[in-house]
Amino acid sequence: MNLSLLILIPLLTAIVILTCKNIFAVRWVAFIGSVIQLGLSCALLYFYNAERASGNLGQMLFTERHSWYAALNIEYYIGVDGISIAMILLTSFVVAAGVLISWKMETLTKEFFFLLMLLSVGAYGFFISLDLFTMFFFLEVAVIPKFLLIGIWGSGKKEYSAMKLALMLMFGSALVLIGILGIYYNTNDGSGHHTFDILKISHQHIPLSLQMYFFPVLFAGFGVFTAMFPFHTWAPDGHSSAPTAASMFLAGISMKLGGYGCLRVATYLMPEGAHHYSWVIILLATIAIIYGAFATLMQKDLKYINAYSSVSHCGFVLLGIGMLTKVSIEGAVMQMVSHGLMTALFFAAIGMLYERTHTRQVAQLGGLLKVMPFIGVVFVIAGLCSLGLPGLSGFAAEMTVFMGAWENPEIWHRFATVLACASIVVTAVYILRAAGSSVMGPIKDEHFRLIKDAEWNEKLASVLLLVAILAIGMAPFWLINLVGPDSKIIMDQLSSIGGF
Amino acid sequence: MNEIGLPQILVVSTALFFIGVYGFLTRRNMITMLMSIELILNSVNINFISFNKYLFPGKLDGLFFTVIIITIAAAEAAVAIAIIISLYRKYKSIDVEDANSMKF
Amino acid sequence: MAVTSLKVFRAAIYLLFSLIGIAGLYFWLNYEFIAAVQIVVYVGGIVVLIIFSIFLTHQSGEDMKAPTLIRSVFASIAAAAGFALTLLLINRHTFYTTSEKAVEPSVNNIGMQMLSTTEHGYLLPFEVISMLLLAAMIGAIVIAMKIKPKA
Amino acid sequence: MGKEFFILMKPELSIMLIIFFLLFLKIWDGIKEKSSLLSIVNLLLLLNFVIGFLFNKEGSLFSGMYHTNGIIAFEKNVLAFGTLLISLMAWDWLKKHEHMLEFYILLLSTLLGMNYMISSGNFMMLYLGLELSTIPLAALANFDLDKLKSSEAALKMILSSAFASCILLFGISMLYGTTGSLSFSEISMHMDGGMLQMLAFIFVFIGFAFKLSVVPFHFWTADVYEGSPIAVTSYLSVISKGAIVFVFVTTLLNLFSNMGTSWYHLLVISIVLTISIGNLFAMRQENIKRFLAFSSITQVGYILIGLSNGGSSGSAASIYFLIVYIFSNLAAFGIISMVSIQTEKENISDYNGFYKNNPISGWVMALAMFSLAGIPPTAGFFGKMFLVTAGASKGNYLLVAFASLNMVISLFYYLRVVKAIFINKNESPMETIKTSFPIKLALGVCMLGIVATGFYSGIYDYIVSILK
Amino acid sequence: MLHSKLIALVPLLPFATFLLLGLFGRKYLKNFSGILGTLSLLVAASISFYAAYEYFFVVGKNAAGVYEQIIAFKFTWLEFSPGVSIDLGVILDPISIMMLVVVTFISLMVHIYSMGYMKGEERYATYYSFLSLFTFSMLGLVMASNIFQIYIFWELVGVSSFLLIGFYYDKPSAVAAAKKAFIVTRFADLGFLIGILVLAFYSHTLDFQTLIERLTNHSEYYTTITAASFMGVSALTWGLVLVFIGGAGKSAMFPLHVWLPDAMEGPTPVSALIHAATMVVAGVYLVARLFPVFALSCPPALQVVTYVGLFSSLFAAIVACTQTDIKRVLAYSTMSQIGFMMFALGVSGYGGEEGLGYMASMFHLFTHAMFKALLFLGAGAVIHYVHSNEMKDMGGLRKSMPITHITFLIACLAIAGIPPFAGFFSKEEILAAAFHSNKLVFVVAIITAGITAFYMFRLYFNIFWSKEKVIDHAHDDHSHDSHGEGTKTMLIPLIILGLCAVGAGFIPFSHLVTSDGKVLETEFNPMFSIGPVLIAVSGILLAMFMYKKANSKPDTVSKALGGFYKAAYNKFYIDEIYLFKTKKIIFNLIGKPAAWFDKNIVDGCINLSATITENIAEALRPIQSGKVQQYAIWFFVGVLSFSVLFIYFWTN
Repeated sequence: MNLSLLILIPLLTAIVILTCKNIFAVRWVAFIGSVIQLGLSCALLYFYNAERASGNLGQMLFTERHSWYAALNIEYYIGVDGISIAMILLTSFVVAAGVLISWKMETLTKEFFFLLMLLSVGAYGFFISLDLFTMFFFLEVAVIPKFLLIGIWGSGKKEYSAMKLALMLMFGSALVLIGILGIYYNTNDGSGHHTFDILKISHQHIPLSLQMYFFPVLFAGFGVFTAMFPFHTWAPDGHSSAPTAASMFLAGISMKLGGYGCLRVATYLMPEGAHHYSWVIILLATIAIIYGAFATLMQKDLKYINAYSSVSHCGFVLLGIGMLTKVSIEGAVMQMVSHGLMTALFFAAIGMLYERTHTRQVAQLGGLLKVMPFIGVVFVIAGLCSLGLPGLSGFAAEMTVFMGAWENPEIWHRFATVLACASIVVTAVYILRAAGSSVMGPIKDEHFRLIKDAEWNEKLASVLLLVAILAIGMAPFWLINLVGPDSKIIMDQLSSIGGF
Repeated sequence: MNEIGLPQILVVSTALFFIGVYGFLTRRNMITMLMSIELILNSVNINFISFNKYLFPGKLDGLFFTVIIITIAAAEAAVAIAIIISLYRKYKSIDVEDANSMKF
Repeated sequence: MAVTSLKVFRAAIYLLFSLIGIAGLYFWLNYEFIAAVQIVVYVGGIVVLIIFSIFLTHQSGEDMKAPTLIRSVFASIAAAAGFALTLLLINRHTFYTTSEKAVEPSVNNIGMQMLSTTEHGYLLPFEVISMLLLAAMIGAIVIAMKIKPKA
Repeated sequence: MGKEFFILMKPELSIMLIIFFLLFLKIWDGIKEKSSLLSIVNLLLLLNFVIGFLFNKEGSLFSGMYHTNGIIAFEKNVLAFGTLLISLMAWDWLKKHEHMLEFYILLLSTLLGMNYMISSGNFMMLYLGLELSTIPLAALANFDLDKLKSSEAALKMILSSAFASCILLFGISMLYGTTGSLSFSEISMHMDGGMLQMLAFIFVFIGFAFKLSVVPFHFWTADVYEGSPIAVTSYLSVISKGAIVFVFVTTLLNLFSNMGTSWYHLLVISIVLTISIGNLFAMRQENIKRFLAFSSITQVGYILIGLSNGGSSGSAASIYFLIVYIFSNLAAFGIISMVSIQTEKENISDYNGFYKNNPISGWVMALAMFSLAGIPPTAGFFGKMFLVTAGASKGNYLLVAFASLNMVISLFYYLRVVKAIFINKNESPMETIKTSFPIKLALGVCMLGIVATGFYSGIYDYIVSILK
Repeated sequence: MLHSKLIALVPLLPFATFLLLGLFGRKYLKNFSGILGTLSLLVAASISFYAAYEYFFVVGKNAAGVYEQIIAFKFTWLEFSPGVSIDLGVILDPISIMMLVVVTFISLMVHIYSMGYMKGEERYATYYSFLSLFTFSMLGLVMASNIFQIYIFWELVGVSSFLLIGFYYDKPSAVAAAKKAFIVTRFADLGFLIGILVLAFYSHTLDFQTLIERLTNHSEYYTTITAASFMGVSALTWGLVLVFIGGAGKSAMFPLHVWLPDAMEGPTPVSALIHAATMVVAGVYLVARLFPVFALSCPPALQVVTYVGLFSSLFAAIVACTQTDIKRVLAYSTMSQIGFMMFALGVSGYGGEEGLGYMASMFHLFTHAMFKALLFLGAGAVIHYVHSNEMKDMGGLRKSMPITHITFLIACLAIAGIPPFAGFFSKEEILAAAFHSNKLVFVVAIITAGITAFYMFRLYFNIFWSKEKVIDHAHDDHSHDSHGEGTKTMLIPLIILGLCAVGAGFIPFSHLVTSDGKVLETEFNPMFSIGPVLIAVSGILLAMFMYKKANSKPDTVSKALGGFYKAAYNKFYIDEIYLFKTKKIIFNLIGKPAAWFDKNIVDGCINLSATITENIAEALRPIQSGKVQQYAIWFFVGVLSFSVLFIYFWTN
């Protein structure tokens, strides 16, 4: 399996899109491209499992390594483990759904799909990179398309939101850069050269005093991407202004870039730092969970609701990482995947609602289940997933986080876990409020009666995401088996230094 | 005669330098600013010559540098005056304070 | 005085005298060539140029606007500080000298060195400076030429 | 003398030949058609650029006053290439300009000056080169003859640079006084680290810092950039700055390293001041040329970070960044000149809705901005990364933090332009800009450079290899 | 041996129905959905009856005379760490078999009933798919072999309950009720979840069998969990109490009962199924499932169960006397009866004679399911006929609805505990258990039993006797106003359940369902029964006296009781307290400040940093004055300061 295809296919799609002459061609090219990505990632899953089943014990599979900037020891070095595959799958699903949901995009279609594809290049590249520099490169590739997507096709105070998002994310990546350079200059590849190679670095020991500085910097940097409190404020504004597909990408994929980075780079490479600062992470994560949930309660705009709830849900990811147990890390990964799918679905549903009713204010909506049953049902399911209903992905992920978190026996961790658990109640409150007054209840506006239900593309998009959500929710064992061994590797790294 | 050595000359040249600087900073006439520049250049010339004379007589580096500076000063003055004239045609003023159409 | 006089033309004349003074200094230091160049180029060239330009800009008789008080105070403080600093440093510095045999700064020697390419030859700077003069000339002409009225 | 002379001084000789040829053309006045004249000139420049690649050798001439080697030849080629690009981009402007040949003569003299400067082995040549590259530029700044701003820019430039060169000269004279030599190699031998020497070094540094527009010696930059013709502005911002950086890389770094740790601290202070002031001013600019002036000040700050590394990786990063910077900045200036020639509009707000009628130009501008801001996948990202990486090697992570956080601020104003082009609404967006082939060609080359330079590691590897 | 695969079919059949109807029901299966759902459930019910038969009578007891727990099926669903995993399994033991029978049977009845009741509904298919979903979840719950599996299905029944309560989603009150039900139970689930986490952490397992084994034997696990304490209470107690909170939420125990009366907004068959017979007893079932741990390892937790149950039963009974909405009366009565079951468990011990309460509780659960479902279905028929829930709109219906009347009467007698109806036997056992262990409980229980009889007959008389109301169908736009008492599909379940309510009491429960699986020999003591029966009868008579004919006696009494009546009528203002708590505290004191804080402080800081930068930039602008001399001054100042700095201060 050639992993570079994961970067090349979307790139190629993007380039072909630029050469297309009419909207029709653009759409189909984008669609076909995204379907190929979907196929690729599923194939990747299959081959990966086959490879593992055949006894390949390498930490990373399908690696590919080319020297890039030899003078600085920068390499194009890619490879996947279970965690990355989970992320890649997530990305491909969200991309395909995002393309489908934007089928009707009329203004500057070509540019829109081009940017979407560019964004997915960044995401794939980030998830498969094993070289910090390459990883950072892809991380930043994924930033600017968002700015344009929000700025050009957004709504509301889009300029402000786009700028804020771009600046805050760049702030995050600036922190990441500092951290990466700190790692770079304090490790070597065994032959005396500094290296960006994650695997080689993981066998090195970064001096403790430096970890104390670089871990928080790196973690906060990635944390910005994950909308970690208090760097989350780009999320609500950004999400609410973004066009549907961009919201889906933003919440579904790019917030996961941060989580993955926190795990793969910050925690894995600097285990002592992780131990030392785990209480801060837990504190911030708990605050994000609780406070995000309560802030959601007061939101009136559906997209804000989902955005704040994303802050809250991504708190679980950070909580899982901060708890530093194998199960909690598994939970964090699962939560990333699950939240990515779920929030994408939620945004898709909100987008479909908005497109038809031209309002996202909860107070103005009502009774939509009657006029557009499909969208209404999708909305409700997304909401139920968000509140952690068993059978949908959110439950399995959250429970894994809780179980893992509880394994950490200190009273402080317990307290945080209990608070995090408590958020499921608040989640229920706001989700039901949103669902109750927007899709249920009496029809508030007579115009709503003329609304048509979802088109085929929207249905396909929703079904795609629903299938993924159900696949995790109904049968989480495949996912946990996929990420389990690699969480264990990270955990071994963490416990190797004798923190427990 | 002997009591006038290098230090005294350096005092003169330094003084000249800072007098030139003062002039450059305060004169509002572009041409006088140019003149201040010439003063500064001259102070540098004195430096070079005196160093060459008193300290390093083995080579004529200082001397040649002085020659070059004088030449460049001429060239610079020529261009500067051309520019000033060109500006004067448009502004009808050679007050340097007036030339502030671009700022911030 | 060259920097304090309010009358441009007088300032120019003061400048002339100080330049001549410097030339005298050179004479005194036995650098006759430089002194000559100084007089020819500066006194004969630049000052004349400046005076011409003063006439050209019709400002010879008028007073320049006096510098604002704050600025002149500020500038004099700055210049004085710089002067003090530099002098201090110069005084504390002990210059070392070479004991090489002095090269006679005769016109002959200078000429030889200027056009030689061997050790201590200054042909290249000479050439470069000629380019500079050429360029400056062209630039000055282009700029200072009267703009032709466009057809 | 002899063959070696011709080979070693080839870049200078070829430029001089072109100058004389142009002089001849001017005097002969045989070719009236402007575009054919322009074609001839550009062809000559291309030739000059190509010649630069042939028969490069290492060696020195004129008793060490002139020396050259692989990296110097490469730097000269970069400058020649940049000049060619600028010349192509100035096509439309020059076609209307009556002093076209003079423009080229002056331009090439400055290029010649820079070449001498880079190759210089002692202060005399350095100073001469500096002046040769400055005085004609001041004249060039005045080349929009009927524009007031242009004269003002020229005045500001000549006065400031005269003042700066006075400071420089004073420093040189002190250096001469304390070491007894003008040659770089001999100066290093006679260092005693005294305070007067320190003063001299600082004065010399400031002389060059002025040319690089390092804060607080940058004030001329914005005004001159704004007032000058765009071709001159772009030349100022990339070529003349580049030349100074190259001088630093090839000669001055060695010289200043005599200052010991003070040199590093001096650089750090300059970096901090330059980046932050550049950023703060760039944020609020309305005129796009002025905006680019401040942005270029910031970029200089980043280059200084690379230089602060002191080793070959820093030099490599700086040279590499400069190449990228040439591409990006010239692309931006190319678009600006296109727009300004056709519409006389130079404000950022004029670019509102620009994308509507000029999609390709819009993308070019956006890419240029991204590259300047250091956003991947453009080459600017790699350039900045390498600079910062080089800067971090001394373990000064605070500096790295400062630099990378300032990238965020700079992103803000680069995005302002992108926002204007793509996002802002405009009742009457700019009409479609028509332009001639050479400009398109030059922009195309810039685009190629912006996109490919980063992915293709060969250029960087080559720089590293010739630096060793 | 049991056919385990067959057992697995029991929950899967409704699930398949749910998927089928949910996905395609609206378009393709609209008219068949009722039949389809009923048929699938019929099969499921048959299987479970068969399984019960096999379990009790074919497989029977093992050598020790105990009904063994059988894990019929197990599948690892989510493995956290070795030993700790969520398994989906089927556990078979007396109580799960009993619940299996109850759930499938009642659900079948409701399915049949709904074919008539819901006829003509626009979302008929959806209704059936939800119903199937609920049945599936409930079956999964009762057969759970893993504590987390229970939690999973616990949530699922919660959501199906939400969906069914909110079935008439265009009615704001229904939506509100659904939300309330979900959120309140969710809140309780939080306790459950944390309880699970506590128990799982110390016992290192999620499996019921292992869990119970580890926490009842004095193993190392037991030692650690009792040794660990928080706020002076051992972790085990915390865990169990938290689990019980979960159960209390679902079972509408005070003070988490507020959702239940409102949940009556749902279609009446749903109330019968979910909010009377099955889901609400899940809490009881949960305690029963973990009963060995409660009883053997943690008496304090059991005390909590007792008193919460006891208070709830009394409280609900009092409130029930004042309600006028017949479904609400039934809802409070349900709450009260579940309270009985709870405290029965609470007073019970493990094994032997001590285990009487456990047996009684399960027995009551069983009989209560029958007669309460019957009551609800009957009430449904009445509502269907009258088109109102309010007692004041009813009266004298015994003539027009004879079958309903009879069955309803049977159910009322059963709940009042009049022999020989089902309720009598089970309630008798509960009272006996209470009598043996705790006299206070006994006294309160017997009073409550009296009140129960009173309010049930108040209901009965108000509906079927009292003054005759003219049932006005004129303004009714439903097409089925000529249905009389209801379709056959509605009446058949009534009759079947009526028979059950009569006969269920004769099942020898003590031989089948006991705390330790052994036979519990109970002797029937008529002397003991006299008191309770008398009290029940007097309650009935009082109700008859007051409500048989329309008169002003009730008003007089309520006036006499004054404030107490008013408080009871308003459900002792619990709802208002909650409303205050949520609206004022959660929303205004936490939510609003959080949102405000986010918008103004956190975001404000970030915007502020931008503003500050901009302001600095603005403030610096005048430096670039456009005057070249000023530039030179700056330049020169720079020169000087650099020189001074590096020569004097920052030397090598």
